Amino acid sequence: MQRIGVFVCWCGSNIAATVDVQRVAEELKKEPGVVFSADYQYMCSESGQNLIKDAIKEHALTGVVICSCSPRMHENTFRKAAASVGLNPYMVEIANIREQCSWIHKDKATGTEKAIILGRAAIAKVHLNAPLIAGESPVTKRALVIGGGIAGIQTALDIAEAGFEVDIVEKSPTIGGKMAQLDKTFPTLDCSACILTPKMVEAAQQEKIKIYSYSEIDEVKGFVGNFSVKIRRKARYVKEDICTGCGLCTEKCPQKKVPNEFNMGMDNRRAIYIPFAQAVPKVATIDPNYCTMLKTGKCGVCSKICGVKAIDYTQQDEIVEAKYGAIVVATGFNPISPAKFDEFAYSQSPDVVTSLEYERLMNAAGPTNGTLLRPSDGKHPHTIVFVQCVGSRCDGAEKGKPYCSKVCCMYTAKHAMLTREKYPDTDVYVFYIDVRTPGKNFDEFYRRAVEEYNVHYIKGMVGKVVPENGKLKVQAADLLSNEQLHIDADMVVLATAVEPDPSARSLATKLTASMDTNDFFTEAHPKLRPVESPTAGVFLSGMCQGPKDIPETVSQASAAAAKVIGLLVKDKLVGNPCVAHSDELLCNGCSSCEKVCPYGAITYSDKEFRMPDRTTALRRVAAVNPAVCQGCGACTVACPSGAMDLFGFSNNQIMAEVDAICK
Amino acid sequence: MQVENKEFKPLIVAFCCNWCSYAGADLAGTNRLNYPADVKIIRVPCSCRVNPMFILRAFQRGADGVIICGCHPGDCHYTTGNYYARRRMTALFSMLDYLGIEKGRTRVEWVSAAEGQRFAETMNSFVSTIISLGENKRLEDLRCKTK
Amino acid sequence: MTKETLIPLLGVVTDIRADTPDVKTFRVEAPNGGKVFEHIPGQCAMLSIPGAGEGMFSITSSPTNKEFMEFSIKKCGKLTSWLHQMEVGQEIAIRGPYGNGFPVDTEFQGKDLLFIAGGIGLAPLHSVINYCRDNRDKYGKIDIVYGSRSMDDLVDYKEIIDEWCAEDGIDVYLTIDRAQEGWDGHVGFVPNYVKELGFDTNKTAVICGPPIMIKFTLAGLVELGFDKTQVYTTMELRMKCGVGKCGRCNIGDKYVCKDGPVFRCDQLAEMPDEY
Amino acid sequence: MQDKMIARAKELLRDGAVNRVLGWKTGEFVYDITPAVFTSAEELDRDFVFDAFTAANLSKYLVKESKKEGKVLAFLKPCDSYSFQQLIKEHRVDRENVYIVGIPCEGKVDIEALKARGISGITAIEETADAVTVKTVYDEDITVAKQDVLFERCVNCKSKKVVICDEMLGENGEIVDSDRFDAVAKLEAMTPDERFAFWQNELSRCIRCNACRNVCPACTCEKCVFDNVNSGVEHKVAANSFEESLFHIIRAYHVAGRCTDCGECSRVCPQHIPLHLLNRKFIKDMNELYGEYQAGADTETRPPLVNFSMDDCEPSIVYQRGGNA
Amino acid sequence: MYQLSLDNLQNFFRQIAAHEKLYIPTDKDNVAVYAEYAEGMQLTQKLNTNRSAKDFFFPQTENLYDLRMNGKNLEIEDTREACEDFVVFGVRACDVRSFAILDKVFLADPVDSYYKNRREHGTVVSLACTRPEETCFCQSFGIDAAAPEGDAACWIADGSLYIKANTEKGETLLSYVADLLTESDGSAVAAQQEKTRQLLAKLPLANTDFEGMKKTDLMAHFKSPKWAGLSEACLGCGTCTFVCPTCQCYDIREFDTGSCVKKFRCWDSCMYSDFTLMAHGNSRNSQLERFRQRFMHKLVYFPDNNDGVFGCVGCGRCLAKCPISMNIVKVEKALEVQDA
Repeated sequence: MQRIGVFVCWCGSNIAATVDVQRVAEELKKEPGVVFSADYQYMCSESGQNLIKDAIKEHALTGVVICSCSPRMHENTFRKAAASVGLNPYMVEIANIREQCSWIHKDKATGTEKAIILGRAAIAKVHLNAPLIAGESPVTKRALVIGGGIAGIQTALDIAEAGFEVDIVEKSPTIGGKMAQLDKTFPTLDCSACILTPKMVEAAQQEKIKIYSYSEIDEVKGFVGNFSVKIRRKARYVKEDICTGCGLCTEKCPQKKVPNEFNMGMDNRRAIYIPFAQAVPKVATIDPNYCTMLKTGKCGVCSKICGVKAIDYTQQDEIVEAKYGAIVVATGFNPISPAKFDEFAYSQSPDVVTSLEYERLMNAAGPTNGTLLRPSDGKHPHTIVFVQCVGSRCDGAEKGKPYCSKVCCMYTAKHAMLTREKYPDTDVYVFYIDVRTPGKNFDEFYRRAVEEYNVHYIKGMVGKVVPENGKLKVQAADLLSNEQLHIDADMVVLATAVEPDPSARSLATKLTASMDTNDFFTEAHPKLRPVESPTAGVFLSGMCQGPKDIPETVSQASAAAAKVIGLLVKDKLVGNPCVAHSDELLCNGCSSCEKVCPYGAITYSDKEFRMPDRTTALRRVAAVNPAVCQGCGACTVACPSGAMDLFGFSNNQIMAEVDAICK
Repeated sequence: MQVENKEFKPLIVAFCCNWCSYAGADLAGTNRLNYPADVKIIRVPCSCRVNPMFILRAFQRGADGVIICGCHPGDCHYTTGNYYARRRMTALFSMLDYLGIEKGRTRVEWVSAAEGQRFAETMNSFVSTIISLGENKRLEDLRCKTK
Repeated sequence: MTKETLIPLLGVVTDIRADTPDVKTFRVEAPNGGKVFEHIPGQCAMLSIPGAGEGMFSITSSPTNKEFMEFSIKKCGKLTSWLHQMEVGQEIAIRGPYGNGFPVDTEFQGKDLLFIAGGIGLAPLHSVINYCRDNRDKYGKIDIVYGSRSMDDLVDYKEIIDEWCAEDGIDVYLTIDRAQEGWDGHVGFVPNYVKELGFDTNKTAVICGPPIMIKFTLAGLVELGFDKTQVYTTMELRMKCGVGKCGRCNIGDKYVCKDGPVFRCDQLAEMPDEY
Repeated sequence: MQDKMIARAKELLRDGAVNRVLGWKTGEFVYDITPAVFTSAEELDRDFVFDAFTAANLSKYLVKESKKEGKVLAFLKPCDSYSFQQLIKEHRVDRENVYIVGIPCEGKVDIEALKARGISGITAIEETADAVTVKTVYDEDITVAKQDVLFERCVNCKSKKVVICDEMLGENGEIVDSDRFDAVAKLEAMTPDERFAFWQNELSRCIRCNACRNVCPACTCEKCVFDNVNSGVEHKVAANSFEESLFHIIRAYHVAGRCTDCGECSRVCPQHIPLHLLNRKFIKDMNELYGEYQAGADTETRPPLVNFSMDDCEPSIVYQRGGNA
Repeated sequence: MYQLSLDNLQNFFRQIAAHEKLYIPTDKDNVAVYAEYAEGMQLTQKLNTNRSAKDFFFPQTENLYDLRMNGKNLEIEDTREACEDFVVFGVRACDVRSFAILDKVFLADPVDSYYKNRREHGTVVSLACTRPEETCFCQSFGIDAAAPEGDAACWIADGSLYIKANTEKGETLLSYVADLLTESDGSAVAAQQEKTRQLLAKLPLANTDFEGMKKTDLMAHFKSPKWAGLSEACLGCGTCTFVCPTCQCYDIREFDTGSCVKKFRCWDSCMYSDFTLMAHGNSRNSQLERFRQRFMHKLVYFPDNNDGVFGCVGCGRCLAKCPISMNIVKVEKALEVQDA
């Protein structure tokens, strides 16, 4: 029988207003095993914690029940308090009488009654709690960054700077990501390449950083501090260590008709290519979908002209297996395709472009060498209509996304401003629902577009774009003046929503990291742990977690790096002791548990047992690796004999709670 | 609504997974979204931790309804837990139905940490289902009813 | 005797003594004072606590004690753990007495008695030893051999030293399994000690302790020339109903709860080896 | 068949391929046959029997037998072979220590079915290919069609194929189309009230003798949860209808995906509770919801309850299925 | 002896049921069970009920008392309700005899008041067998299936029910139905008894003789090498013990309802692996030991303690119900063969 102390928190008036805390404390005092019961204004405060600590010492408590806010808030606080006076932290249970009681009930009698029941359930559970001691595991002092965009680069640089080795895995032939495709960056209008490429070079030169370009993650095993990752280095048919990046092959390759993804398919590249001039690593890659040699075995031009003999048509995918202590996900985003939005005629007219395409049209390295020309006829456009929120903030979410893509307002203002600056003869209209410009110098930037550059901002949505006689007839509503507008535009630019990279979902499965319904990675806590995923040792950087601009991305990247560094400096990790365990005397060896374990934490072995009738028997029994087990409990239900149970959430503990609630 | 049901205060046990639904319930609280006090939540690490024995135990002890809440399929903190829970509960519920136990007494709902509103709505809807079903008579243990 | 065979009576724990690190002695009285029921030495009683179960324990106090009963209980399972943590004033359910008890008013009368106990095995003998002390004129010389793992594990050490050792006509021989600081007495296992001591074979012996100790002590006594009819022992209390009906404590056609737990060793020799 | 089996068993014993034989032993009457281990040719000649009444599934005995010294010969009928293969899948038997001789089965006669026809006082039974003739102590001579007195599991036989063996005696059969789920479907079509009444009536007869559990080749737990005082569901007898249901729900649930539908539970139930209808419900559901699955048909596939697919149906499907109020 | 036309049987039942609760063996889903008489309920045509009649006096579960703990205070409450008078009709000779065996256990000092209560309030009306079955061997225990004991005994012959009171309780019962009864010389009964006895003599187990068991001493039976073979197929289920009219082993357990702890008694089976499991171990670890205990108890220990009366009445239920068809007759034959 435990000696239990009950501590009822008022949480100021948050709890006390709808729960009679004194009565809760009094009633719970009557429960078996309860030797101390008290209420206090703020249990989480220092004096509240002291109250708990003193009671533990004075009454030799073996169990503590705290009736307070959600365990998700302060479970750790109270566990630490208990531990500081020598009580095992896992002898503390929380009855959630705030979020699940006082805040949802208005009637004090109801709230009080429910709080007592919740308290009883926690007491019933604590009776069956056993002191748990967390296991320890070593930390591999190397980090993996998945994605080589600005988020990944920044994270890797920061981690490397702190002295830890870090590998970047990038699925395309070069790092740089989406930022490399941008022309200028808001709100300062400095050249994107000018600020990004030095970082790319730095990453390439940093000794602690190893870049696996043109590579993907095949498999992730292990757990925080001890991940084992299989990286698939896709065959690029060019020996990376030999290729000098001279680019001769990319000029001589006879296959000229390959859409250039770097320029959003608005021009062509060769089958062997270097994505762009500043690519890192600056190594050619053969696109197996277009290479005549790879497809038909006839050609071999590049191989013939390569001075260093770097071409290798026989190259195969290579699997590299490496160990990491931490993994950072920086898989970034893609703009959604506006093809689904028939009303904007994106598929019908080449002059309807996405913002990223427009970005390339404005860029000196782009398909038009930086001159703004209509894709259809190469003529200079005079009237340009920008449409905001294409696919963002959609209600139905069938075609679009329910969320705000966050960066579109600013880049549209940037595009409008740059257009007006370079081509003052151009009329620029921006149709918007709201203009959202919270950020340092953002609103000023937007106002300059309106006030200095005379961009026509119109609140309203474009209803239809009809290509007609070389023009794009734009029908729109001006919600402020409440009139229908008809604009004959030369170009329409769609500020398409962003979405996570499609590779993210399968990666999440491999990492056992969770995602929200939009496939953005979920953070461990939306406010307090925004750069960690709920899976220990997996961190989030950049757009993979949610829409954000470059400054925010870089901030998060550095924050993630800081978290990784904080993890890697540790020599040992203390695990979660609430893990599964197998009672070998009950185990049948049937393997059901092994099959449902998502972590491969269960292994079987034949062991000799002394049976009750004094004979010995060799039996196949399960054992759980506590360092690998994450404590989900899937095995406990798969086990028919009840040999598998979970520390901290044992069958008997949960049933005791059920009993107490139903009493 | 029948008159006789007015007196009936159902007893409802909700098993909520720690990562999504329990957090969803917290969010419902944070947003002061009301749902009946008849619902009492038990925190489990994952919906796959819910053993059919717990559900039967709740009915034995006098529960009128049992609801299991977990992360949306695909969002399980443990990747696959709720997929197993989904099959297990489907099988169990079907068996209970086969034995003639009212179908509505057990339910599985997926509620994410962000769906405080949905949590409250789910609980309101479940409570009203149970009120319309009335007291659990088919899986009761009379020994536990004499208070 | 409990009036209804299976319905217990209330008892109040009025005193708790820690004898050894894992043995406590509990004093039980009726709620209004006095004993819950009368018993004879060697009998036992079923103690129960709702939720923790019930268990059969030897009554360690002598029937000559008119105020209370005592139980010396070793902590080994759910119920005993519960009993060990309870406080004075706790009410418990108690039914009994069960078993045949020692033949203190028949076979034992006028005999020299040799009590041999190991560890918690002293508990059932405690009652009969004190009964004999209180009826000193009915019995001859009393020898007591008692051993335990260590000094700390000797149950009732204080009473043994202060009372038993001080009494005329009683010789107490203590031993512990392994030498220990602060112990200047005998060191060694009980069966060997008994053989070393080499008692007269005209005595009636009573052995209680772990099965292995009983086995070797009995063999030792036989070696010394004792007949099995002179040796008594008391069985492990593996009973449930206590009244010879539930069907599980039988050894052959004998029920431990009715025909035992005290058996003469010659009887035991004729019983199936199922204990 | 019996003679062939005895001959083969004697051969294998003589050759030292096995040191004992698991089979069936004659009893006091024609039909009270006991599973037994034979160690000599004499015993086999004297007591070994294989006929219409050798119904017991021997596979469960192999859990213990396969752990003993030396190899054991076991005769397995199609049903038994599924159970045995499932036990291999669950690592409960040591395959190396068992020599399996597969034997075809044309269905076994249920003595209770005979008795249910009012036949009692049986002194002798004669069996032909399709009829059974009973002599009684009342000097009756009754002949019934065999088909009418077979076990339910045999009437609705799912497979006549021995799925695992070292050798076959006689011709192996094939998996057959059976109507074994019809009775489940019939129950499903009832209203919940009718179903409730049906099962309350059936389960109320349960005396918790554990025959169903102890005979079940899937119930081989080292310690059953119902015997384990720490399991939270332990109880020795059903004190009320709740505990009656609890036992049978949990038992069926624990063997769900593992039950081969061998029908032993219903065969041995002294109270004639159609326990197989519980197990078959799970089998039927899983076949319908997650794809056909036959426990014991192989040793590799994942049982449905330790498996999943991303697009599995939601538990709410139950609200749409089955009989409605 | 009195006579009553079977046409009047429902009236007979109705009139008894008007005074006391009446239980008769009837068919439920093709299983014969004792059920409380309800209007129109028919007597089963089956020889005997699936379960024995011991439930009436020794039910499978019964609450003994409630315990409530409140702080340090304990409350013990005897929750028994007053037992009403009842009549069990149609008990076969074997089952009637089983009550005498149960009496030896439960009414021996100290008396089991739960059992005694029911026994005192119950009137047993036996019914002679006419079609004994192949599994019957009651005659091995000196039971005459054609002349059953009981507070009152009945015969059905030639379309009539014949009834004779043996005890005061039986007389009381007859008084309930006095208006329906006519005096009879019992010649039809005698004729029918003769027929039944002829059948009994022809039964395959008619010559099973348990007296031979007594020729060998306890230890020799206990140590017999036969037990290993006999018990090897035993599943360790409790079927035999639960259908047995004389098995009376029980367990005392508790159930925590949340508001109190109910102490209850329930049937237990010596065949169960945990029957003798205690905190400090198990005295019967193997199925061999458990199997042996059951038969040793019935055939050796019980007679040793009860003037040679065996703990078996030959009802044959275990023969019919054992999942693996191992039973007391096979055991007896195996042990005797060895003795010879």
